[in-house]
Amino acid sequence: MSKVRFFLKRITQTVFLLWLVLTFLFFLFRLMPGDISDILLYQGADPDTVAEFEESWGLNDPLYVQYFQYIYNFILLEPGYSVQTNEPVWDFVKMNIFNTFILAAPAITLAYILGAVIGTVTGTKRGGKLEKFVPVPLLTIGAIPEFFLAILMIIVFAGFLGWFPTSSMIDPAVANQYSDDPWWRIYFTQSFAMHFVLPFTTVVLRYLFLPSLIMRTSVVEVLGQDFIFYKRVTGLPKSARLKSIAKHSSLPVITLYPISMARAIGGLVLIETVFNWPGMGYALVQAVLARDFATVQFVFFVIAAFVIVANFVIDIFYSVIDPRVSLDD
Amino acid sequence: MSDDPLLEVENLTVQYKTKEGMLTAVSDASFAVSEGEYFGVVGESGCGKSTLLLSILNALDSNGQVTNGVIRYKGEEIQDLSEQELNQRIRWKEIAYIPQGSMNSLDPLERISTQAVQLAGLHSDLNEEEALTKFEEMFEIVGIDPERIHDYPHQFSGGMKQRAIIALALFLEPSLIIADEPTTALDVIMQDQIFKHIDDIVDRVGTSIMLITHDIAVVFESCDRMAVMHGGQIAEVGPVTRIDNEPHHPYSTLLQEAFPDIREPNRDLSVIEGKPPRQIGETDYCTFVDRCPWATEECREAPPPLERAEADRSDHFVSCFRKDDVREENEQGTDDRKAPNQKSGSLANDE
Amino acid sequence: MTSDMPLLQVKNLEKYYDQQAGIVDWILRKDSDPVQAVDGVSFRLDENESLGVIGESGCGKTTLIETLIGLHEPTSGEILFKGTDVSTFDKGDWKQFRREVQMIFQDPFNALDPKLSVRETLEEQLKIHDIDERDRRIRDVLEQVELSPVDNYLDRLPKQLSGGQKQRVSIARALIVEPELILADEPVSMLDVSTQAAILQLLSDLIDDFGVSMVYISHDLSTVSYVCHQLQVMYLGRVVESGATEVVLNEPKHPYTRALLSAIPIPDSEAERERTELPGTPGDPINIGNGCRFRDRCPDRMELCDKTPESYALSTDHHVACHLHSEHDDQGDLNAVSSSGDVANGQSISAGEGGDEL
Amino acid sequence: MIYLGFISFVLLLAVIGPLIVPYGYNERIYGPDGEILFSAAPTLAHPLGTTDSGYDVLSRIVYGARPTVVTGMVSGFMIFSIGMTIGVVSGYVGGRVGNILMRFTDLTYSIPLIPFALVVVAIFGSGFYVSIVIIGAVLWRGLARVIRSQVLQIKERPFILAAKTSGASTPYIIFKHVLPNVAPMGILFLALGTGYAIVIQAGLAFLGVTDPFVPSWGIMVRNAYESGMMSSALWWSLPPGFLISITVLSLFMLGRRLESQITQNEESMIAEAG
Repeated sequence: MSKVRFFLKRITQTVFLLWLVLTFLFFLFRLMPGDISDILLYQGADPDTVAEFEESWGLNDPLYVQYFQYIYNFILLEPGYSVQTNEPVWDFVKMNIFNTFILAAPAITLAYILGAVIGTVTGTKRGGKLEKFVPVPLLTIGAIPEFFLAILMIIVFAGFLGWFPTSSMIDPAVANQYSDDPWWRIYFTQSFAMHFVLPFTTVVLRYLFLPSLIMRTSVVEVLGQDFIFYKRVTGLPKSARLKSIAKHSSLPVITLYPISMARAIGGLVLIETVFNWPGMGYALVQAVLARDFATVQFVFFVIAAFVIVANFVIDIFYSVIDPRVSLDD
Repeated sequence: MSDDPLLEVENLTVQYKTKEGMLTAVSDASFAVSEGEYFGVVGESGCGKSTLLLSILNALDSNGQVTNGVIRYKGEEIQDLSEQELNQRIRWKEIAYIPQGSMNSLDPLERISTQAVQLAGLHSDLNEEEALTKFEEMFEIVGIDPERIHDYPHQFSGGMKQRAIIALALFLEPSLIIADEPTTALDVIMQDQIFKHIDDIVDRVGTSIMLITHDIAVVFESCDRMAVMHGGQIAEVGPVTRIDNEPHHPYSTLLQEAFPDIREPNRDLSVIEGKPPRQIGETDYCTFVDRCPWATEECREAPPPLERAEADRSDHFVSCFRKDDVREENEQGTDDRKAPNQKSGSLANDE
Repeated sequence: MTSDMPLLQVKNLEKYYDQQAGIVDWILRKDSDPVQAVDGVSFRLDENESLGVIGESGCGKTTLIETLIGLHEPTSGEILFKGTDVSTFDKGDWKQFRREVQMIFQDPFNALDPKLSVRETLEEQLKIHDIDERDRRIRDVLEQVELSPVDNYLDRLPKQLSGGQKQRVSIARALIVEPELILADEPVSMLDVSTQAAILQLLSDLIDDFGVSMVYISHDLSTVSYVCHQLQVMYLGRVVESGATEVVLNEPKHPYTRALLSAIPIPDSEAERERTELPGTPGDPINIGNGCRFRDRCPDRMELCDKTPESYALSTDHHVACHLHSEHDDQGDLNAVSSSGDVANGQSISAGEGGDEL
Repeated sequence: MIYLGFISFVLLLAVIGPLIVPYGYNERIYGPDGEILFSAAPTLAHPLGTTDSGYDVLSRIVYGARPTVVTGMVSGFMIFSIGMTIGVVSGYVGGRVGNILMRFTDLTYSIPLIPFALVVVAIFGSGFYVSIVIIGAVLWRGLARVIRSQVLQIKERPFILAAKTSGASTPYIIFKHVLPNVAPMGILFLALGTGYAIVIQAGLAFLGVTDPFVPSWGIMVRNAYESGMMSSALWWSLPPGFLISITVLSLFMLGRRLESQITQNEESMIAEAG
């Protein structure tokens, strides 16, 4: 199979999946017991807002018109208005998306780098004490519910030691101070940095065990491969062999990286909630509790889209680094 | 062919650390391969031939070690050399290897030419261009289109991969090539082509070959001298014509009779009951005793020494207490072996 | 050996596989070419007779045997078992067929369910086919395959058996329902030479002493003579030569058969055998069009070879599908075995040597 | 062995716990002075103190074993039964049905679980069982994938062909030959999946989208967190969290033990099960 066909096939699949998620969401919310407008009114929403809501969603049109309007709106990133703030959803959540990124991207990256190192060290020392005992603390961290891990961090480092603030992303006072500056200015403050440490560490710890364990398994597997033995017998020095082992065994870890990143964007819900970090997960929970359906729908779609697109990226990436992939498929 | 031994193995014992104790895979093995010689090692699965090969390549698993004896290459003891010394002086420059699992021996993420250039960089003075030119020649020798040196391994069929591996073994003109069942997974026609290339190498370059195989026919056809292994012990060593025509060890005799011959499609084939034993601790008896129709109590009491098969021949050795009786019977064509000691043989050994 | 109704008759059997087509192919409207795994195979097998099917990996022999036993639907052609076309079988006929036709597999290490003991493996067959006296039958059949004392083996799991013993259990599983036909797929190719002979002997006894018929698949010509009366040599889905085992082994006529024979190592330190000159490997039987499938590797290729060769009868017991031998068909001289041999030798010196030596 | 012991202990608590506790989970505790004991530090009578609503922490923890076990069992059962069925059917039957099932499994891999649960809860209302079912309805994906690939391998092994050619029916082959050979993997995933389900359910409880009146350990952590007394009332905030962690760790370690017996690739499945 040629690269072009491989590419085409994957793009088709990805677009199809995205469409499927959109459609699923559309019908899920139409399936909801009770009428959205009624619920809103019941919740004490202003009738004007409800009318506006109905208008923007075209709730009075026939279903198929609503459906196409809905798809069209999503493509234009105009998924309606949030009932919480009366702002367009996109304006309301775009900063949350960025806040999740700034937390997830460096933390997951560090977790993967550390994990690869731990996995390689334990994998190459197969049969030794290290290999037997290192997985236990890793699994232990993996077994702690992430919200509890976050709480433990707060109790120890914010409560008892008092080194870091307990929650939110920045001191409101500091935020006010920079309110007239460009939006990115607050991310370069000491207050932000101090607030950043605990959530960041929690995410790193939480996402460390997966890459470590996979890397370890992968290293063990690669070590048993014929070609590694062959390299040894051909007189390749140890350093060169290690390089080759690392290259081969990091393949599954590298492929997991984007998917972990994408999942973290949704999975950080709990950690963001504990730390009151204004990210997507936090926004989602707030929207769910406030029955802000336009926001729920959009945020969920963005999270799902990250996973789907990450899968696509992996496939393409894999086909580039591993010459076997696109041909065998 | 000169008579200087290129490779000498003397009283070699190799053991693996296992849960049950020290597992002896090779026991007191001795033989020598001369320069330019085509030497075969024959035995069925579990006979220790792979361990023998790994210890010569100095590539035993971490739980395996040479516990006794020496391996001499060009007169120098190599069994205790450091990894670095081996890489710098011995591996590939002197001793190259053709693996059994050639299907997976090439790095799937690298072009074959890249792997060759890397070897040339490590073990020779060739620059990249010279290396590529030379590797193209090697491809020609083994019958693959030289343009395909830049392919990835997965673009090759099984037979082609095997030939590419042979090309790599030849590449830096080593003095000794160790080939481990180079044709096991291949069809008979491909097997014949592969052996044709190996024959060519011996004829043209004068490289010594040590061929490890279960196929006695291949050894009889191709090799100059051979060793027969059973249960970690060398049963018999000598010129192939001697072992073919005047085998002294019962195992050599039976193995040969078990092999079908296309020229005599209806000859009765012999059956050797059981399988080689798994040996924990020192081997202090003949490992063939449970499968041997000639065995006596004596064979259980001590390992038979590897001695001259006949007093006046210095090139044929056999390790069997009853070698003279076996020889006599074979010569007379009488067949009064007792029934194989089946019970202890087959039941004791299969786990 | 001939009776009026053969046990198994195969007429012009074809089995093609479609290659998987994805959605992109569908969009691009690309038709894929089928894999012609078995292409026009015919033979008859009488009772108490055995037929060897020989060829390299990928020649279609495994597809053939799996089609014969009903695991695949043939693309075209007929399989007649005891005179009845298997495509007309109803459920009861299939059940009967499944009892009367049994299979033995190549890989003894995977042929037995690792979770079942020897007794359970054998019992399963009897249960499926509703056969009584299970204990006696199990004991009898284990004796028959020389696994005795039986009590030592009954409760063993496959991992507690050696390769040869597993293959014996595999054979016992086939035998226990007293089949009339056994299909054996390379039953000795994965065994050590020390046990190979015993299994060959056992299979040959089944035919001679128990009246079983057998189709025996192998890539190795050196062992077929122990089991097979008749041989078929396959190349890329087609039969290129067929005949009595001795005749094919002693007077191979197709260049491919000769190459196969000449490539077999001879266990004799003094024999001088020329290495086979056959270049390359068989391709895939995809989109190979007309003509002799062996022509790209054939040392005797002629222009005529772009036409698909018919199968020519060299004698009643020896057929070859090769244009080298076609003149005699034109003359209608079906029995001119010796002269056709001469013609062949005259034309094919290099490939002929292997054959002549035998 | 410790791990198995701990799991048995939690199981036992779930069965007999409510019978042996001195106080109800929503029974207010009064001090000697007749006042409700709000957030009291541990005493002999109340070894883990009381909550800010005046409940006995130890009693609530004992009650909390039951929701945890129910979560584990219900989602474990769903993961095992759905995963095995889809894995075996898509692997063994194959063809169009198998393909559709596998695409469906791939699709569930695109579902971010906690956000998905949040959306469903937003629409259909919150509840203890709703949260468990959502988890069970998604988490089978890892098992289905692994079982399918195992079945695809087993299916090609000659002993299956042998059964087929002797006339065994497809259901017979599945039950007699396929299932026993993939069962160990299924049991491994049962252990791991149960662990994951407990963690995730606790997470949903913590987010406040499950029934707040079921006294699960997750809800207890939430209550402590919401009260803002996490750091001051350690007797209340820590034990439920540690209990969840130890239960899940025990399940993981048990799985690891099982795994080293069925495959060489220890731990990889722990990653796969999520």
